[in-house]
Amino acid sequence: MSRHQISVSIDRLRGKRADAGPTRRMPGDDRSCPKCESHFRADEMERNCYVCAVCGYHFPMTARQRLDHLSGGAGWEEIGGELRAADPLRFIDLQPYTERVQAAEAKGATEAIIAASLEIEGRPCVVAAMDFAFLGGSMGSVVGERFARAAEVAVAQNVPLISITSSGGARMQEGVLALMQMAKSIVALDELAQAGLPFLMVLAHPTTGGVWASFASLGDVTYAEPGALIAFSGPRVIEQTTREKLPADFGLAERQYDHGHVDAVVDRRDLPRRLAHLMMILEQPPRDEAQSLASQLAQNGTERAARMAQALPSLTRRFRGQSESSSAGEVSGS
Amino acid sequence: MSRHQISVSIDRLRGKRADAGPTRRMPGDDRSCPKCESHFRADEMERNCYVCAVCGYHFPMTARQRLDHLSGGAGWEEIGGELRAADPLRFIDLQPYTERVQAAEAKGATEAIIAASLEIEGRPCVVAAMDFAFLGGSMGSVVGERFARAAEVAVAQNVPLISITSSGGARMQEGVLALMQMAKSIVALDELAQAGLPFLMVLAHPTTGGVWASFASLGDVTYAEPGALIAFSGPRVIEQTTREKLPADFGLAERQYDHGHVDAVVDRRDLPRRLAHLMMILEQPPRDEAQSLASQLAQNGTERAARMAQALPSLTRRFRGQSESSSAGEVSGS
Amino acid sequence: MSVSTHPSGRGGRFVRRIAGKIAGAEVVSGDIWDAIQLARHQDRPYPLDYIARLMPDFEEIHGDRAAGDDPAIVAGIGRYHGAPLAIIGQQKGRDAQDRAYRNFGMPSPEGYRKGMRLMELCDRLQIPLVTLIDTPGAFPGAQAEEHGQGGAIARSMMMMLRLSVPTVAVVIGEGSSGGALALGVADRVVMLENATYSVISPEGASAILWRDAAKAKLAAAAFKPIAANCYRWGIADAVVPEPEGGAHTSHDEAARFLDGYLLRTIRELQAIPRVDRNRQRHERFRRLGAQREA
Amino acid sequence: MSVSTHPSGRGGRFVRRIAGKIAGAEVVSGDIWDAIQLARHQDRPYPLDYIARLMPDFEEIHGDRAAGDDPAIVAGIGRYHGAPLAIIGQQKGRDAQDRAYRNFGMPSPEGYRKGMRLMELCDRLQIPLVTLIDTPGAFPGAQAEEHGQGGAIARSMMMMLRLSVPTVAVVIGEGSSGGALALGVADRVVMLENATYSVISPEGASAILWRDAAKAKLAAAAFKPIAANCYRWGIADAVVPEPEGGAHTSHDEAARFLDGYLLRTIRELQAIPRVDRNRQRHERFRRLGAQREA
Ligand SMILES: [Zn+2]
Ligand SMILES: [Zn+2]
Repeated sequence: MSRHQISVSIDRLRGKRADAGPTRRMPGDDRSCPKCESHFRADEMERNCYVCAVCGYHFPMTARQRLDHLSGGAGWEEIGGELRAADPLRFIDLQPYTERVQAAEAKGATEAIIAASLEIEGRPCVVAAMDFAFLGGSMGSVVGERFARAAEVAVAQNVPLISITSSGGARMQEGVLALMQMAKSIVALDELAQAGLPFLMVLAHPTTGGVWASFASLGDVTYAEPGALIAFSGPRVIEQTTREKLPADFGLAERQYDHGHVDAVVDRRDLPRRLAHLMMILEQPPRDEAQSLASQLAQNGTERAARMAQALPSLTRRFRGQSESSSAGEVSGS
Repeated sequence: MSRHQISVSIDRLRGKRADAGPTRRMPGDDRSCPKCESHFRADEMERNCYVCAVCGYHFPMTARQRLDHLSGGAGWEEIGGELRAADPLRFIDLQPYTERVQAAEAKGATEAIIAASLEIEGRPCVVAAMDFAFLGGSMGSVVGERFARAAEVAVAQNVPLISITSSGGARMQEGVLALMQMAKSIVALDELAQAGLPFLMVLAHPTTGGVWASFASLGDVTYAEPGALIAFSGPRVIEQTTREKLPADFGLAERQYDHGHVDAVVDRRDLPRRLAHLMMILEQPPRDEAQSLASQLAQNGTERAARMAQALPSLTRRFRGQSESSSAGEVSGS
Repeated sequence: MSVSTHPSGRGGRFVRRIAGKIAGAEVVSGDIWDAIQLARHQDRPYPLDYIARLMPDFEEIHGDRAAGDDPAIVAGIGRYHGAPLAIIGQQKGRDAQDRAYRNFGMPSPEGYRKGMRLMELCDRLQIPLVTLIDTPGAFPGAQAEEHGQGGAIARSMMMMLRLSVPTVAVVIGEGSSGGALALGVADRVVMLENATYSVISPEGASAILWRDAAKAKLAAAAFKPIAANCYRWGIADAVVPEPEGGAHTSHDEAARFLDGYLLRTIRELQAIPRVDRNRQRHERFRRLGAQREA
Repeated sequence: MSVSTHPSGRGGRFVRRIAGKIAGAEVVSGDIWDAIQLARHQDRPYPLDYIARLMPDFEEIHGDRAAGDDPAIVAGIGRYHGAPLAIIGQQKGRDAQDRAYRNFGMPSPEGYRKGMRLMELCDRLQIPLVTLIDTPGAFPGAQAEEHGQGGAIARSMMMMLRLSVPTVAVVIGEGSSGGALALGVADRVVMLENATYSVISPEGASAILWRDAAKAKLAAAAFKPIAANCYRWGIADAVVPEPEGGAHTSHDEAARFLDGYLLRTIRELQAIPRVDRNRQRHERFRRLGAQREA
């Protein structure tokens, strides 16, 4: 009975070592495994979802790579892609914030999160994927706004919301406005919850600070990638503050599973299948819409039903079908 | 900054040692303190609420003594007093259950709980007090039924419910029907909660097993008497099962406070004042009843409001006054 | 397949098959001890055995988001006849290692809190809940106490009572003490033919009431905790048949019987308006007990 | 007394008194450092100081019913102008011993869970909630992490967002990081005149952004986390005046100013139908942020 549900590098177990390519270490090369020093060609990396084929180490991925991977290359429709970072505090530390943003944008990404509508193995959903390469995946106003819009599109399209996080926390250069994005993400998740739609989380390395202390820890089901650091305060801060000596695996996904904070540690190569499977399980069977609305009215009587009534004509209700079959008579009969 | 909010034997601190009477130990005498061996006259015991005036040890109290104490001798109106134990399993262990019940009843109590309407320092409430002297304060069908009726009277009279527990757990001689009293007590508390009425708990020695695992651990505010054992499994069972060596204060009120399960350890002599104070704080200001009902309807729309509408004419609404001042327009406006 | 139901009295051949048992069980104490042995049979199907057969598409959740994950409780969501269904069950182990890992099916507060996490999800996503009860009791351990074993059981009952979705509790093995009832406050409570439901294990009662750990058989005869009795007392709404000889003889057949009962019952419950269903759930537990008037 | 309010613009003499500050604060970095020192002044009133003055009849609750009681968070119910009011606050210590006991106002998950216990009570008994924010941040400790610091903060925010009663969050000292915001998702968020509200403490930012722990003043000037700025950014709905020289000069006067604001605001909020109030609360936090379009 295995305690950890980790699927590690089955390729290697099956003797596919040949697939792993030469094992020369090439320093500074982002295709060299920092764990076992194997080196891979770019096409090998992409084919293996940026997982080391030898030791299972999970390399960082950009948000675009995430969306390409989950959609199986079938494309995705971006949400809030026009949003860009502002500089509300005219913030300067060792470098002006605007310059940091320009430098990050120059590398091709538009922000530390990309949200998109897409299908994972044929199941429609909205995905908000973070990108550690963009200013440490920090959550500023654009991250909060894109996340909120992602949730709103999920409600409008009546599909689950999935998020993959990789973030050092709040974006300090936007000051307290960055902090407020935590609350904004909570508001968005409450709208999703009121619509009865699932929120599935994937915690990638690292998920820390304000991201972990807001939407990332509120998944209905929460997966983590192997070896991902998951923490509110990082190990270094804790050691400096409390002078505690922490174990080597402190805050890592496998240990967070032991402490009850993660439902499963899932190999990245299994993510599309696992997420599609979860969505399949959670999908409500189709129901008669009027009956469903009557049931909703009877249950809550207030804002939720009113919002539903407005939104009704445009929705497919795939996920909002009630498992109830109560009649309209319930409204007056109670 | 004291960690424990215990008021211990202030009489003694004030030098009232003379009040304590002779300190000869009289073995087997229930007026001899098992902790410090002081002995008291019956009138001294009653005057000091069955607390040792020397060391603060809390002697057991019967349910009637509890009700007399809380009501300040002003009397109380019993609820469900006509209920008596049945023997649904025709249960026999070393002695038939009916004989055990008869022996317990012969000592003057009618069951292991007495429920009553009364006033504590002028504040009306319903109190359900348990009695360890009656079959170890075990919870059988009568305890469950009286507790449920107590909650229902509290709802009907629109007053808080208070319970003082002293119990070894479920009454085994009533088998699985005794177990079900745990669920029954939960149902009763949910009715109370739906009526927006407070539930205040006082944990006396001992509160264990099924009583601790049901209503006793669901107080809105929970006091414990000093030295009370509070546990689901008692220390002996734990030591036998796990071969753990437990600390001497395991499960005691003061330690349960440290572990977050008790709001305050309160000297019995302070209970009337503390409970009345809590009720005073929690009392809702009077409101216009129709307006309150409209607000309720707008909020829930369903069973709670319907029940309120039925019950409305007979209630004083002391505790149900809404802190809202919304208008009837809310009903249709939502 | 068919089951005996209470109080509507529906059911087919099984009602006839166990009718004699229901009428006469109380006097045959040997039968009771046999049932207890069957309820604890080491090859008896456990929650994961039923889940594998009822819901091949199942996703287990782990952890209470506060202190840990309790392997004595399994919880998750699966695809059941074309719709989502949530299950919380007490899981014993089959071999020595697994038994220790599962803590002999004795849950800790972390386990009940994992269950409550799933209940909250059920409420929000409108997913019916089935609980599978099989435990000698909640774990009597120092840390379990300090993490609030009593409060966890009480809150689990309260949350089940309040759920807005249909709920079914099935005693599949031994249901002992508050540790079992924590998962038992459902719209329908049903027992497998050889399951038991009791305020305490016979061994526990023996040690306490007879002051002799060896009097478990006497205690069992006194408690009479078998399904037929619980059905008569109104504790169980139905008795679900097991394969001849007991559920351990065929996990597949046992699962088929349970499947038939669950499918019909969940649909019945879904047809009841929520407000009525919750009122009936309240009333069901409000009326249980036996007392007389002086 | 009067306060400056946002966005309705009501308020009396105080708006005039701090009007200059609100307009000019951004450029005067020395003022910012002064405000930070005032926000952290060791004689500044802490929650229990306000509670003693606003609600002589107050009952503190203790414990999260799972793991312990966190002295860095005080929570309880009191009698406020003839009605019940609940308060959750972050409590620093004044002397060395008390500071250690209160863990310097840095809450653990147990503290946030104690707060959530009180929120649940507020919801059920229809009691308005006021939070008093004053923390350098949530405690960065190994056990706090393992007990779910991140999730506790997130759930505290969610529960506040969903509360059916009026809620007011008051930053009374330093409000730093998610540890502060955990208690900040309220109908009205207000700051005392010399309070600060920031994504991180100046010292923390200094170490991370300037890679030099001694650049806290620079960091403070960059963050500009003072009340006047937060008001302009829409983070704070109002600024409550302090006694001349700072709240530490007169706890009584500071409490009187707060009293005036709270009493009026709670009554205002109670006049709003619940559904509207909750929608406004959603919208308030939904719109915060600053971004441009490409
Ligand atoms: Zn490698
Ligand atoms: Zn004594």
